[in-house]
Amino acid sequence: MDFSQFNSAEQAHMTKIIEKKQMQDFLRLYSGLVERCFNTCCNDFTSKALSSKEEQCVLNCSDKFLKHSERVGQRFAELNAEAMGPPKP
Amino acid sequence: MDFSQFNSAEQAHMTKIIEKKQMQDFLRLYSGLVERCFNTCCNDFTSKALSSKEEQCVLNCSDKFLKHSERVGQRFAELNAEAMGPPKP
Amino acid sequence: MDFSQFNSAEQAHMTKIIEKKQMQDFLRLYSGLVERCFNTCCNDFTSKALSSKEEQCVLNCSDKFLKHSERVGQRFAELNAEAMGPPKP
Amino acid sequence: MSLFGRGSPTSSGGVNHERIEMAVNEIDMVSDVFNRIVSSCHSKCISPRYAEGDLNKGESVCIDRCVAKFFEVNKKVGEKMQSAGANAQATGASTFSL
Amino acid sequence: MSLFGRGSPTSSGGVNHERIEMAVNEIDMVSDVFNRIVSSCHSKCISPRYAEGDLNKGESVCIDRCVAKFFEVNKKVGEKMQSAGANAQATGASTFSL
Amino acid sequence: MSLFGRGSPTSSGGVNHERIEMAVNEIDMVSDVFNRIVSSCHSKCISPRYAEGDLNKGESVCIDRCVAKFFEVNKKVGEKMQSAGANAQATGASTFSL
Repeated sequence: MDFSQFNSAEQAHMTKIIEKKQMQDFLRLYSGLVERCFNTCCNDFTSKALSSKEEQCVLNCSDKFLKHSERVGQRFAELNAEAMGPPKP
Repeated sequence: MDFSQFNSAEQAHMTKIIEKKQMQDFLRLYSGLVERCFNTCCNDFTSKALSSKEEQCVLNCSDKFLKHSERVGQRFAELNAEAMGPPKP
Repeated sequence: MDFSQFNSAEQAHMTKIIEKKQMQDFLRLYSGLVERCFNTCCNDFTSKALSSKEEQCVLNCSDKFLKHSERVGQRFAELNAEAMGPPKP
Repeated sequence: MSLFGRGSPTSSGGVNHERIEMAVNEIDMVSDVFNRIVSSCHSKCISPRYAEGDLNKGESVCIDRCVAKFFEVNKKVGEKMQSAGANAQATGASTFSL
Repeated sequence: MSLFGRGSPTSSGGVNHERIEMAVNEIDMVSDVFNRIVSSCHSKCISPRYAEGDLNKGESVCIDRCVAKFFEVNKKVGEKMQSAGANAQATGASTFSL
Repeated sequence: MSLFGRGSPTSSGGVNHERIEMAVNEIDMVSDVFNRIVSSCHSKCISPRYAEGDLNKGESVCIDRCVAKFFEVNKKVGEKMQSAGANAQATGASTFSL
């Protein structure tokens, strides 16, 4: 996104809004990850304890999810920059 | 919804809130449509380009989705008006 | 959650925020329940009227959903209190 | 689709913030329900083949009935909740403590 | 991924609230799209077996193509909506009346 | 379920807005997690037949274990994220540029 036409007061305002939004996005990413990995990995409710198999699945699942969203983030940033066109000189 | 008991300051306030909400709803409708049509129409990731078959599916899907939500909107407005009862004379 | 370090102005502020959040959560619970029970119980669209079988299903479904979320709430509160540790003397 | 009473019109001239907040809650609720109907009735009525962009006759009739039935379910659940409402709200309350 | 024109830079010095609101709308939109891509491409590309924590070669390539294809779809739909936009917005508007 | 440290109690008398914002974030988080547990454990434990409105014994026991297990998973993932946290946040940051 290009905020170069914004004055400094507006830029400061946007920075705060973006920081807040990033925190919220991070939290949503986090709880979405927990939900997704729980739903995929936990299917046995004869015990409330996490089995070692379930735990390994959860660890791999969250590892993979973070790497996945990191990679999506990279491609997304590239394609978004492309769509916005080259910066003005 | 009936805001006839609101004073003019309150009505002005509500108008702004509703306009903002409509913009947000429109954006959510839009990205929900993209997500839904992508998920239904795109299942081949041996290429990053949209095949002509996928493109046709996406165009039909979004066409249909817009007509669908328009029709839901009409029925919704009618039933909502009914539920609210006849307007006061 | 522990707000004991908050001063009285902050506690008053938080009380209002929490009340608002609870109302929003209740509304989301409500419409989520309607959606879930509609999707599970209603599969016949040869008529717009709710059949007696569908109606019974919806009533049981919402009954069960409320009892379910009440029970989840109890366990959640216990486990959350545990995770927060014993209150300071 | 109204769970809320209208606040008594005590304030005059300025903006009654409580009344505004209740109206905003009601708008959020209506909008949330609308979005859920769009999604549910799409799943129930629209064939995912997408051979054409128009709604066919069967889909159109299905949508009309689907929306009406969703309203019926909403009403039934609303009646049920209004009696059980206090409990449910208390449950939510137990999540936080001040 | 821009549906909005930039507001003309009429105000100087203070904060142009309309311009801020449009920017916030744009940010919300980008963030919403990003989250939907994460979710869709996870379903399309990541095997739910979780035998290891790294992305394998096939998954990585799939993600790259999936994100690109999602952008393509977004663009196609955006073009379509820009012509039909007024209608769709009017539909949303019919939900409320003042 | 706490990812956040408590801000040091520097301000006195007035409202420390940073502290409030962190508390609101924490509340949003707890509420979000609660809603996800309700949904996940409903899918895992409640039979969609709805022959009666009461939870049966099996469903009740399943809910208790399901909530406990979700907390376990939340804890495991939280520990993992706390080390990887900086990265993940940086990823989110790359979506926007100012």
